[in-house]
Amino acid sequence: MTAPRLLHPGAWWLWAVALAACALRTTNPVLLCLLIAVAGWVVVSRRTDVPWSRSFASFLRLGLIVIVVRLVFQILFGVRIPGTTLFSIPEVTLPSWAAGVSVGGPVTLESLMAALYQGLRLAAVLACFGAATSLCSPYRMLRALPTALYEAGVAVTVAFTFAPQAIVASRQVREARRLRGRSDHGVRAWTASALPVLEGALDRAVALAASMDSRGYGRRGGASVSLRRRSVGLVLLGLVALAIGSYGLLDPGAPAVFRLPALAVGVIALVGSLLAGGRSIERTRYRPDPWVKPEWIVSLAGMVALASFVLAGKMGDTLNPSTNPLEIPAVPIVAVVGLLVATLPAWFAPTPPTLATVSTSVAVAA
Amino acid sequence: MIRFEHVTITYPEANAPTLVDVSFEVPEGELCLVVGVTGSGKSTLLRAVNGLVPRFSGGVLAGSVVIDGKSTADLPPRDLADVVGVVGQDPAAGFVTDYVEDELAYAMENLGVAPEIMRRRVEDILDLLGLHEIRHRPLASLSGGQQQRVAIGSVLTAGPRVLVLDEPTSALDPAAAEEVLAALTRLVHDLGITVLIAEHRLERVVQYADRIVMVPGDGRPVIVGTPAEVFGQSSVAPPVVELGRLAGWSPLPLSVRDARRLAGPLRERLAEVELSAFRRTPRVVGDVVAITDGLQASYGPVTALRGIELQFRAGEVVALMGRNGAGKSTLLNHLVGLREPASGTVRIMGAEPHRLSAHEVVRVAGLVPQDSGVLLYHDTVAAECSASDRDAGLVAGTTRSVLDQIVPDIKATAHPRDLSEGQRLGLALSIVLASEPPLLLLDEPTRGLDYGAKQRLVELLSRLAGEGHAVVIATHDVEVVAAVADRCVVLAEGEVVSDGPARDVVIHSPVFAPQVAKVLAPLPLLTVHEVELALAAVGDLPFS
Amino acid sequence: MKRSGQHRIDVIRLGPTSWALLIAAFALGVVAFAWPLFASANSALDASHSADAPWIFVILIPLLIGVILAELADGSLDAKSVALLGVLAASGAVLRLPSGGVAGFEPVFFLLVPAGRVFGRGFGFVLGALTLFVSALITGGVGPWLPFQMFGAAWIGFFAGCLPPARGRIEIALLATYGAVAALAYGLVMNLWFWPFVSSGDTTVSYVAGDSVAENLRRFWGFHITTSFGFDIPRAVFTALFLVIAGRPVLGALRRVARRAAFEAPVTFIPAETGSTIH
Amino acid sequence: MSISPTYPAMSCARMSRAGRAISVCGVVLIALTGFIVTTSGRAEASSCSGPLSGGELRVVIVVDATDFGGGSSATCLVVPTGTTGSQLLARRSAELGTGSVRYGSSGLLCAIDGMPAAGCGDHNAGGFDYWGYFNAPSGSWVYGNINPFTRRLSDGDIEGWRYVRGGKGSPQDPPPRIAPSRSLFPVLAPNASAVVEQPAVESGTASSLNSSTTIDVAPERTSDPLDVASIVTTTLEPVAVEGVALASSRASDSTIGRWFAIAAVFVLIAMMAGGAWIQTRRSR
Repeated sequence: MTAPRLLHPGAWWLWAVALAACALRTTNPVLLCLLIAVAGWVVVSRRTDVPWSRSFASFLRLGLIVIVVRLVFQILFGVRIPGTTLFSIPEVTLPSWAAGVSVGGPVTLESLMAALYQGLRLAAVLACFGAATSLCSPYRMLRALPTALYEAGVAVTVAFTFAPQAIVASRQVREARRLRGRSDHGVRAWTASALPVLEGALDRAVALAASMDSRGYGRRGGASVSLRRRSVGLVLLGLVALAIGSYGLLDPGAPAVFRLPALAVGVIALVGSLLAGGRSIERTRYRPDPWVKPEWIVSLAGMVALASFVLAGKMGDTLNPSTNPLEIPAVPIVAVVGLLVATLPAWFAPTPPTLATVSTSVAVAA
Repeated sequence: MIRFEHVTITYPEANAPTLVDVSFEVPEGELCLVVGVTGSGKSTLLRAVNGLVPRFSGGVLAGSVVIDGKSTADLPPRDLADVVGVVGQDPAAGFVTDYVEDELAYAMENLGVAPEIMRRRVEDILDLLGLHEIRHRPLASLSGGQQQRVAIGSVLTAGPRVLVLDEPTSALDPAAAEEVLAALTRLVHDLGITVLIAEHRLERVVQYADRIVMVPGDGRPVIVGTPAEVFGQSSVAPPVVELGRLAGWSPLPLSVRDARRLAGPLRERLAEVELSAFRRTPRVVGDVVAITDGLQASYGPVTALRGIELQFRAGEVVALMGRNGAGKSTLLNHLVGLREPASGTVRIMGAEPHRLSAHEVVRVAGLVPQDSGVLLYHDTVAAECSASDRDAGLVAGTTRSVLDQIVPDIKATAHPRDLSEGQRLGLALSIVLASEPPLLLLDEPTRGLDYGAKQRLVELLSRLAGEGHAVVIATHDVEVVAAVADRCVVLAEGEVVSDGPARDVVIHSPVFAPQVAKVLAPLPLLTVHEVELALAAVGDLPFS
Repeated sequence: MKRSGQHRIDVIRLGPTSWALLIAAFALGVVAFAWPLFASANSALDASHSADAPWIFVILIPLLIGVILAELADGSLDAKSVALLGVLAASGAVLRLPSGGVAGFEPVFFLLVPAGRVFGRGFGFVLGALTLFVSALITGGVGPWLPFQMFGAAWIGFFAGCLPPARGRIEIALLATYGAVAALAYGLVMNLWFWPFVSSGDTTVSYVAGDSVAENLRRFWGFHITTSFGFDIPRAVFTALFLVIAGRPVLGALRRVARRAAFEAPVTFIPAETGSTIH
Repeated sequence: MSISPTYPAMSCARMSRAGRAISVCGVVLIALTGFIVTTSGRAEASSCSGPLSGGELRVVIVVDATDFGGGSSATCLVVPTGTTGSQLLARRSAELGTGSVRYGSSGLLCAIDGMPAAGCGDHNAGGFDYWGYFNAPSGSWVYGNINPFTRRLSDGDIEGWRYVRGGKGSPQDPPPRIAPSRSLFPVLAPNASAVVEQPAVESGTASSLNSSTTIDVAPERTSDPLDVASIVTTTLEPVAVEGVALASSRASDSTIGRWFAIAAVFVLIAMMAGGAWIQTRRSR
């Protein structure tokens, strides 16, 4: 449909975060598996061919690890709730310096299932993050930063440019060790090579700074006092609100206003301060990423999925199937439909341009 | 356009000023060449143009630097960005972003140029510098010449009237250098931009220069004038100019073309004598030190070397020439055992270097890498020397004594990274030489060296060869090759395309021929020195 | 470098707003990390009620970091500091590549601690945050843990900048000790964050909302011992060892560049008339 | 070297394998669940007034949800020996067909008959709203300090659960309103041969219970006998039997439907995984 281009990273992140929120609302294994599949499907259909776009798979594996860890924990430290005992392991009580935790005992299927569900949920959330990272290029993310974070953004960009060169440099230095008749293997070589790399990096920094400065970096229109004051005010307001909000989170006695509403106010205030701070800097963007129909579709697809989960919860569908007694998880049809909507980006997001050159260059540099 | 008025610059922690009472003016639309020996303050002068000195380095600037009516005392560099553009020696070191287009737009983003204007200017610059095919490429994937052109473009987009370049071609091979210089001349002629450029390899740029600022260093006043005027009296000059001086031509020729026009009579006179007598006497070569047999090397998919068959004998100086990426460095790395041959063998004194322990390798082969700095990682010269003695298991002080022979008067307490290019090279070289390897390899040793330093290097290399070292230099510098090499091996795409006496290889190649050879062709003379000898024999030296 | 080492450079100066911000952020950070210890029964953070409450912090912390960065950057972050931040962050990230920060080997501190020491607390904070961010972007490891890692590292850099003045061996010893402590604390705190996620619900080492802090601490200690103590000890040792071995040269290098970049070198312009009389 | 050593980039083949791994683990998980449900689903009805076969106990369980707004009931059940308090509770709700018993993650009993729908031992009025557990070893309610998971029942036992509002979780909390009297057991059928075969101990306890019914019944506990009586009557076999039928039927139809739904979803997942795999193949 549209010409190959990179979708606005914000859209991808909205979509991914919405999916993550879905995952957090359920322990229903069926839904969670479907959710992971959906994320994977979209990633495979719309990712670029640059190194970081492979990270989804790694996140999946990380998810599996989390599940395993969770199960192992259950087996070792699980509280003994009645149920069908699968097997039981000898019970040991750790010494007091290790907090006298007792380990072992009978392991019931119910508890394992509960653990599995929780692990699966965490894995699904990780999958969402993985999807986001592999779908949008870090460079684009930096370009989308609010202007108030411009300096930090530039620093990160610089780091990005420099990192591959640092890798090359460290290899050269290790070779140089050999040229000087020292071993180029082992931790000592690594440590010794770190220093020259650092030296080079620092020299590089000075040169770079000169180049940036003489290309007009940090030339900012005088931030008008009122704007400055406004952003500071917003910051302080936001902090107070957050403080109240987090207190409300901790204490059930606190009135409901002191919970999410307070947090929301805080978040809005801080975001506002960032934007206000940004406006005081006169700087323009070269070919900024547009936010047009595909962006809307992608972000809305995520939102629809989230809404469907909320709705399913309201309709009393079993988003959290009982594990004690163990029952077959029902499949809330609404949620399933919502998740299917979340696959729309696989067709409606523009195909990314092939960046073979990028990956090769990075590979060469590395 | 550029006006220096009684400028005296003193760095903090420096006891003497680097530049003293410099006054000159460069009118709009000129290409002005800044020459001078290393450490004479060329860079300081260039960086003072947009106020990087002293604002960035700290220190005191007495006098005033006025660019297009704006004084650097009033405005910091960033506010002069749309007046002066500065390009450094290593383009990659100045890149902020990762893609060509972003890099070009960077300056304009900072200046807050309206998006549509930005877009148009980027397109213009892409065409002007011929970068449109690579506009979407990541900077890391570009060749040196392309990178340097992007660097130039990235300052041009801000629309400066003045362009300052500090040795823009010193890191490039001849072809890439030509790319960049061609682009520069186009800028001067088409856009009337004022260009201030420092360059060691005068032979590359002299013919384009309208004016020359000669910085003699150590406090002597700068000399400003047309090339002919300046080279009449300056010590540093390209071979063609020296030849002109020797033959007493006037006006002094600045390009091979001018020189050839004037060289007719000289050629006739030299044709009378048997020139072979005045050639550098070929060295007596000993037995084979290193031998490669069907050497193949590859980085992943790309084959870097294909079936190299070479021998290096004791007492000969071999020049490895060829484009960047022709496989020169790879060959050197294999000779010193940093890489294992994909197939074929490398043998030094009968041993395969990559099988030897680092400790043993340094005794048979020594390599001074392109960036000699990577060999140095202690914080004082003294520490480097003693460490090198320890590494190679030599008696303490060996390295230092070698160093004193190569570059005398280096402070033992100096930090290696604060040394000048030449001094650093000397230090690295002495560390490698300390354990007296029979095979000595140098990768681009003349990079960033001025004529004086190059001369010293040439002498050093010939002495080492005389002592029975087999010396291999990978270089683009034809003048150095002409001066020191016995044998010349030209690589292309990982294959040996020609291997023979340096004189023959060099003379018959349009690319590698030194200026003197070009001027005097078909006469087989390579250096001014040889011409001088020949003329002496003929008996009519103009100034004898 | 000795001489320039004498006076403390503060590349990023902290105004009153910055201080207010930092203090508030610290307080919020404590909540964000340690809520499982304080959360009372059926509060919004009680896992038996909702799973997404803890994730609120995954949104809050990055926002906080962003605001702090914006505030610290405002004005005092010139080209030199940014370039320095960039390359140092990159170097840190590259140092991190071999280990990826796992298996107790966290080389980020090697650079972070001396840098915070030399360039001041504000710089340390920003560097800490950026290094882990860059590392995550390079390795494609942007996960929910990232904001917390950034936050933790940022504070390590910050406090490194707050260490009392010292020279020579004492300074190295100081840094090494700090490095070890910081490494331990970092491990503990990251574990504290991870705690409710991995062991939520029905294990003897998972937090029980509303239980006494002491009880929860006991459980957490159990969790910590059994899970990651094996990593934290080596990490602390590594860090301390490295700082002892390479601390001096690293500090030297940083101070050299601090001198070369002339962060606080005096800049003087003398008008032309007097100019000629200088020499 | 790969640019991402922390999470080494996986080859596409392995990527798809990961995808398949997910669906597989999902299937396994579902299978397990199914196994459990089908095994635990069986519930045999047995008459409380009929003779006991060997290895069976006759017990009464009292559930008092009055404070929650529900009724209170006493149910007589015949269970296999070795049954624990919590299993009895589960069994009861299975037979009456009321909602399953809900336990908190910490093992705390949260809800009986779906009361309360949400929350578990929540704070209220300085105390807790929770289900108190009582036994009647000597004809009067004793606050159950014993763990219902571990307490094994013996014949003639009477178990009590009361929904306590703002309780302290201590023996001071009020017991169920229905007194643990012997009368809660239905009269035995005439041919009591089964009873004769019972071990002496059992009858002993029975008699002791009988003797002690009228004794300590605190005045306010005998909240109007009508109420008790009515409830007792409501909780005799017919209800129980009906409950069984109800429970079994519900189990059957829901399981089938759920299995179909799950199967459908996993077909979907499998399709996606397959599609992804093909796509990655093509991109190579």
